[in-house]
Amino acid sequence: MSTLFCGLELEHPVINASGTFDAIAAQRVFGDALHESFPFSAFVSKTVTLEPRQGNPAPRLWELPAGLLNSIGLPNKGLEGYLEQDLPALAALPVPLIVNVMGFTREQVGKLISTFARRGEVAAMELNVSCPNVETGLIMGADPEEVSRLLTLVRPLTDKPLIVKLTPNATDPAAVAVAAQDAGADAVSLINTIRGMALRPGTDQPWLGGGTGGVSGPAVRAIAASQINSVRAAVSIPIVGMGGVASGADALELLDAGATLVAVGTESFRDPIAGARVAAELDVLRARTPFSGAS
Amino acid sequence: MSTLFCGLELEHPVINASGTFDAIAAQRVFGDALHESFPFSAFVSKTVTLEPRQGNPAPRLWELPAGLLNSIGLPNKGLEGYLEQDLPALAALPVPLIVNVMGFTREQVGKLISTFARRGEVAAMELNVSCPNVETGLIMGADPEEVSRLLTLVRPLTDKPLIVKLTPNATDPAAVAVAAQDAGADAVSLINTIRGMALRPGTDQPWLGGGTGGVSGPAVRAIAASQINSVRAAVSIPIVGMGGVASGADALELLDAGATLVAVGTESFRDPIAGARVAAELDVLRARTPFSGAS
Amino acid sequence: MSAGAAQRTRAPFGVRSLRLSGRSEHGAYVVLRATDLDGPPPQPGQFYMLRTSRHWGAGTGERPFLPRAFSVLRATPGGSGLELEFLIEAVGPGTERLAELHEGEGLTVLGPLGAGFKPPRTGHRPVLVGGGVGIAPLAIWQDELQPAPFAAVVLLGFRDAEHAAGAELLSGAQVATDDGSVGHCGLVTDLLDAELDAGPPAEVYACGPPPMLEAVRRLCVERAAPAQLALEAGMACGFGACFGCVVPTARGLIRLCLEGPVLDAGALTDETFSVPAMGHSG
Amino acid sequence: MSAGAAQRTRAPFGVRSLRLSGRSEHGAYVVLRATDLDGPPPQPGQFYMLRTSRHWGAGTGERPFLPRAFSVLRATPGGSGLELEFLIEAVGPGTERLAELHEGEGLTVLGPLGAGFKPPRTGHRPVLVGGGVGIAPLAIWQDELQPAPFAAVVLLGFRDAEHAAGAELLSGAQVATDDGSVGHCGLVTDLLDAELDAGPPAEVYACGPPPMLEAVRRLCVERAAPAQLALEAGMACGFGACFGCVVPTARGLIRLCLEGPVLDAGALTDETFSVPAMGHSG
Ligand SMILES: Cc1cc2nc3c(=O)[nH]c(=O)nc-3n(C[C@H](O)[C@H](O)[C@H](O)COP(=O)(O)OP(=O)(O)OC[C@H]3O[C@@H](n4cnc5c(N)ncnc54)[C@H](O)[C@@H]3O)c2cc1C
Ligand SMILES: Cc1cc2nc3c(=O)[nH]c(=O)nc-3n(C[C@H](O)[C@H](O)[C@H](O)COP(=O)(O)OP(=O)(O)OC[C@H]3O[C@@H](n4cnc5c(N)ncnc54)[C@H](O)[C@@H]3O)c2cc1C
Ligand SMILES: Cc1cc2nc3c(=O)[nH]c(=O)nc-3n(C[C@H](O)[C@H](O)[C@H](O)COP(=O)(O)O)c2cc1C
Ligand SMILES: Cc1cc2nc3c(=O)[nH]c(=O)nc-3n(C[C@H](O)[C@H](O)[C@H](O)COP(=O)(O)O)c2cc1C
Ligand code: FES
Ligand code: FES
Repeated sequence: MSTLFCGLELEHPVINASGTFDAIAAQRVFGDALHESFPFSAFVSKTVTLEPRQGNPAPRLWELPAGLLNSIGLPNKGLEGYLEQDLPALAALPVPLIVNVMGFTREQVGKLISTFARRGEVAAMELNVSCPNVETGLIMGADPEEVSRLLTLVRPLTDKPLIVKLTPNATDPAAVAVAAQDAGADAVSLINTIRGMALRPGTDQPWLGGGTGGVSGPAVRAIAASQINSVRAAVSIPIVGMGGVASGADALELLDAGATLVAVGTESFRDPIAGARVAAELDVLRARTPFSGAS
Repeated sequence: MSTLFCGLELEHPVINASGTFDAIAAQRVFGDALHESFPFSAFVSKTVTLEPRQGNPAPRLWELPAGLLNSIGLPNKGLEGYLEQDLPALAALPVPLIVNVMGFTREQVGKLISTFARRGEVAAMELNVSCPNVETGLIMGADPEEVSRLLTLVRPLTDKPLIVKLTPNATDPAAVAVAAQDAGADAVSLINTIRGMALRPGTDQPWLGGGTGGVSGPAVRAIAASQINSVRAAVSIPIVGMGGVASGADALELLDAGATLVAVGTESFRDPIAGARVAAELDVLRARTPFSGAS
Repeated sequence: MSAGAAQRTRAPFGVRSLRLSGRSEHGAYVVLRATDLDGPPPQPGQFYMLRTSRHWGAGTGERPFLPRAFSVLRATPGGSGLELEFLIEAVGPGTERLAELHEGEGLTVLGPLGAGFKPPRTGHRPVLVGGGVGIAPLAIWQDELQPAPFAAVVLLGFRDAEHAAGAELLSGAQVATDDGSVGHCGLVTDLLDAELDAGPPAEVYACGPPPMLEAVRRLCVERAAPAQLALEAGMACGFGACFGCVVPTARGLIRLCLEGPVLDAGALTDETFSVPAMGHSG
Repeated sequence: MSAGAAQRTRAPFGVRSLRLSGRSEHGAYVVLRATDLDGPPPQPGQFYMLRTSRHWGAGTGERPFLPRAFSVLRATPGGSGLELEFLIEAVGPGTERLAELHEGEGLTVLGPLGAGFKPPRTGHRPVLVGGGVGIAPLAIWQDELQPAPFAAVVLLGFRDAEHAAGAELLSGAQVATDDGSVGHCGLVTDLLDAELDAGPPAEVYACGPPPMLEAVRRLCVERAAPAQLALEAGMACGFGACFGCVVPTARGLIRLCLEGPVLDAGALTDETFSVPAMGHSG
């Protein structure tokens, strides 16, 4: 079931969703078993920004029916910290590394992209223009022109595959995908979390320290399938599909909707080896319906 | 717990979501009990269009984790048929009647509004600019200027309260709400269903006869709460909050997020008297936290 | 009131939780029995929306969420109320959950719903044709049909012997199986074909998978035999609220939960059974 | 390796489904016992993410969905594997579902996770302070602490007698209840206050609701007594993946599932316990 994605040969079509698996932490908790049976065919880092970020105040989580609302707020060590502390460990993973980056200005994004462009450890980059927790993410990713301007600036800075991660909180994600493709993106990924909110029971105050948050998990899968399908109809570059994938059947649905790879996010919280299970189930399903979701 | 909404005195703050309860059919099935313990404090009709509509081909339903995907496609008898066959029966209900209308052009909407403006049986009108199953619905409701132009034309046609039902499939529902308020809407209601899709398992073909559909139920509640909250921050007119309300606690959350009334949709499918249960649970909760969600 | 009114018993308004008073297995099928203290006796062919009172959800694919439609298999007055029986074939998360329910646990029901079978025309002998789990409404119908002037003929088709075990729920059934393991090797419509040739005019009552119903419909049109077919469609509510359960008929799309599930074959068209269906097994 | 490494047993990679081998009630609490065939022995203070192997969901508010964190109450080698015990107080849909699990049913676990208690410094006598369901990690810790040179002092606080029944899970506990129905009428920190005055220097181990932990922290700072506190935070994953379980400390926000749940009181600040919490009862 090996899959070709933007020139990368991956062992199977299941990767992780950015920000939902910390391979370094997992190694502390699970030891060598993590490397021995790494669940994903590529590893996507949590979003890296130029400067270090603490992230949002607690509480950051609220459980939903078949889903999760989070306002993590992109905590990370910043570019320097990532290069020094994280990159060496992540480069040692048995799969290609995709670094997810985000900037608050086009120049910041440029700096991040050009830095990782020079790192042999990095196989590809994912550009987060869609995080609903941070002002810019929402605005850039919802507007085709913003995305176009951004890509025009940063595309020339690297030969590595550049994946643009779309926000679902837009009237027309397909239009944004077209803008990304036209400005040279190698692939798009979707969906990021959908803007949501929970109130502290019996009050009119938000539960989350960050105020609003993003919804993920099985609750959003049909929305993801619809957006993937409409993006598929609009662009020819590959799609990384995500949003609520918890089984091989779910993965197959997103592949059939038009994705080339699927990413597992929230389901990894319920089981760290969910990615491997999804890939195995997918393998079985595809053997049964050989015409479906061929890559 | 009586509630004042746009000059209507309602017995409690729980009404039905348009298109999720057919009071005429329910009377055939449940008989007089329907009137004796009518679950809602006002009744909202399913969307009426100028011409009769068959609706979308089957299948029209797909079950989701904690939700439902539908592509009903607004079947209805058209204005004439509604006036002749439905209005007399709905006028006999023990609660005020709110007619939900939708047009494919501004003139059609005008015709619908001006017709119902003259009917004493009708307490208020809800303007559906948000149905994701029909081309126009999506486009009108996602664009503040479209909504503004539409309201400018139809607002003068009636003195009755006019509620604009917003689509969640927009980058900025609050901007659309502001446009509606500025053009004279008496209230806004949200959320309509969120665009979603399911594939026929093992194929790349849509399951639904209508292709894509709309997601409703508990799966969308946090998204509804967030949109209600941001609309609340942007406008001063009352809000009818809906999306995944299945309990008094859910209703309270949407009220606390900024709604004056809540509507129950999908939960009525699981139990036709869900509306009454939600109202009763809400009553108990409000007695416990008296400061919360005061109307 | 319309002609079908007699076949419609009105449902209490709102769901009620019944206690499961019995559970038995019949080959591939499970029969659930529950005591209905408040509900009226249903008409044969009517159905109920069912769910377990607890843990309805969190199965495969994080489903079920909505209740599921089931024909009443039998309804008999018991000591403390009506004993309702349902026949369940586990084909997905909802039926799997129902099939594992234990005696004493709660079954949440809404119903009786829809319109059931009409009595046979004078001079017509009832021929009951069932496929797979579609035998359910025929059992209660056989109970209610008068033995005179004609005893009902019962023709049932199943996939294999495991499913054919369900035939014991009706009396005097002729059985066909796809694999020939029990009775006639072939389709139940083969039996119907022969039966239509024998004796006085037949009125056919059928329930089963769409291809079987379509074959029955064509056969009955050919032979000018009246037929009442109990159909299926995906349902969210069961009481006309969602407009989700439509089937194409000569009168256009109709809500099956309201106008059916039993429909006159004459009201159906070539398209009726072309809709992707619930996937009943034969 | 860091100083805390010894207090961290690594977890097998991936969840495993254990068979529930026992269930008992202790007043307001339920103890679940499950046989762990594959897992290593946990360190006292470590925790597991638990869910029922079936029907995890569809409770109040269509929850639970994510697994829930539970301190290990006890871990004893049994005939066929490790016997893990957990103490459950039913406070919401997840704990309610766990508390109703029956012997023989499946309990899906991930763990052991996090870092547990460090042994007392030389010359310090261990004083264990528990509030409500927070007594759980203290039971296994009492088992493992050497009786010499100092037997552990155990001080437990509960809301009322029904909850105080949990005190039987540790030995020789002094009890305080809010309503005075058992033991001292008042807070467990009253008992701690007195205890800190008595005898050789104490090293305090505490677990309980945030206000109790905050009071313990302040008291120990005042008296310069070292203290290790087992905290709680809402957790989605338990293994550092979601960044959701952060608590404010002197080092900034840290992931409690990874750096805790046991933290040195000295690492905490006035803000640590100001976060809206899981709502443990005392
Ligand atoms: C009037 C009526 C009477 C009936 N009587 C009986 C009876 O007496 N006994 C009996 O066993 N059954 C009966 N059925 C059928 C029964 O309702 C279905 O088998 C049941 O709803 C299946 O639910 P499930 O969760 O087990 O499987 P699902 O997976 O929900 O349904 C199985 C089929 O539905 C489709 N499907 C798959 N996934 C989805 C999804 N996410 N959303 C929607 N559809 C999906 C597929 O076609 C699949 O094959 C009756 C149906 C009707 C309408
Ligand atoms: C390391 C650790 C060890 C623990 N050890 C134990 C133990 O040994 N025994 C024990 O009984 N408990 C223990 N807990 C607490 C236990 O994990 C919680 O009681 C449990 O998660 C509650 O889940 P619930 O579904 O029952 O209730 P929930 O309703 O999920 O949680 C109860 C509280 O969470 C908040 N809440 C309400 N709704 C939501 C929502 N939708 N999403 C998020 N939060 C919500 C509220 O503050 C509520 O009071 C431990 C927790 C941690 C972190
Ligand atoms: C706790 C959490 C943290 C996330 N952090 C990031 C992030 O840092 N960068 C990013 O691009 N997406 C982030 N996401 C979004 C996921 O990558 C993914 O797009 C989304 O969760 C949908 O997939 P899922 O339903 O499988 O979780 C995060 C999601 C969750 C739930
Ligand atoms: C089956 C179905 C039919 C609907 N039909 C209409 C409609 O005719 N007009 C309309 O404005 N909204 C319609 N809606 C949207 C609902 O009114 C409501 O906005 C939405 O379902 C969210 O509420 P819920 O989660 O409580 O169902 C429909 C929803 C469903 C599920
Ligand atoms: S099932 Fe809802 S209208 Fe028939
Ligand atoms: S619970 Fe997910 S990082 Fe701690």
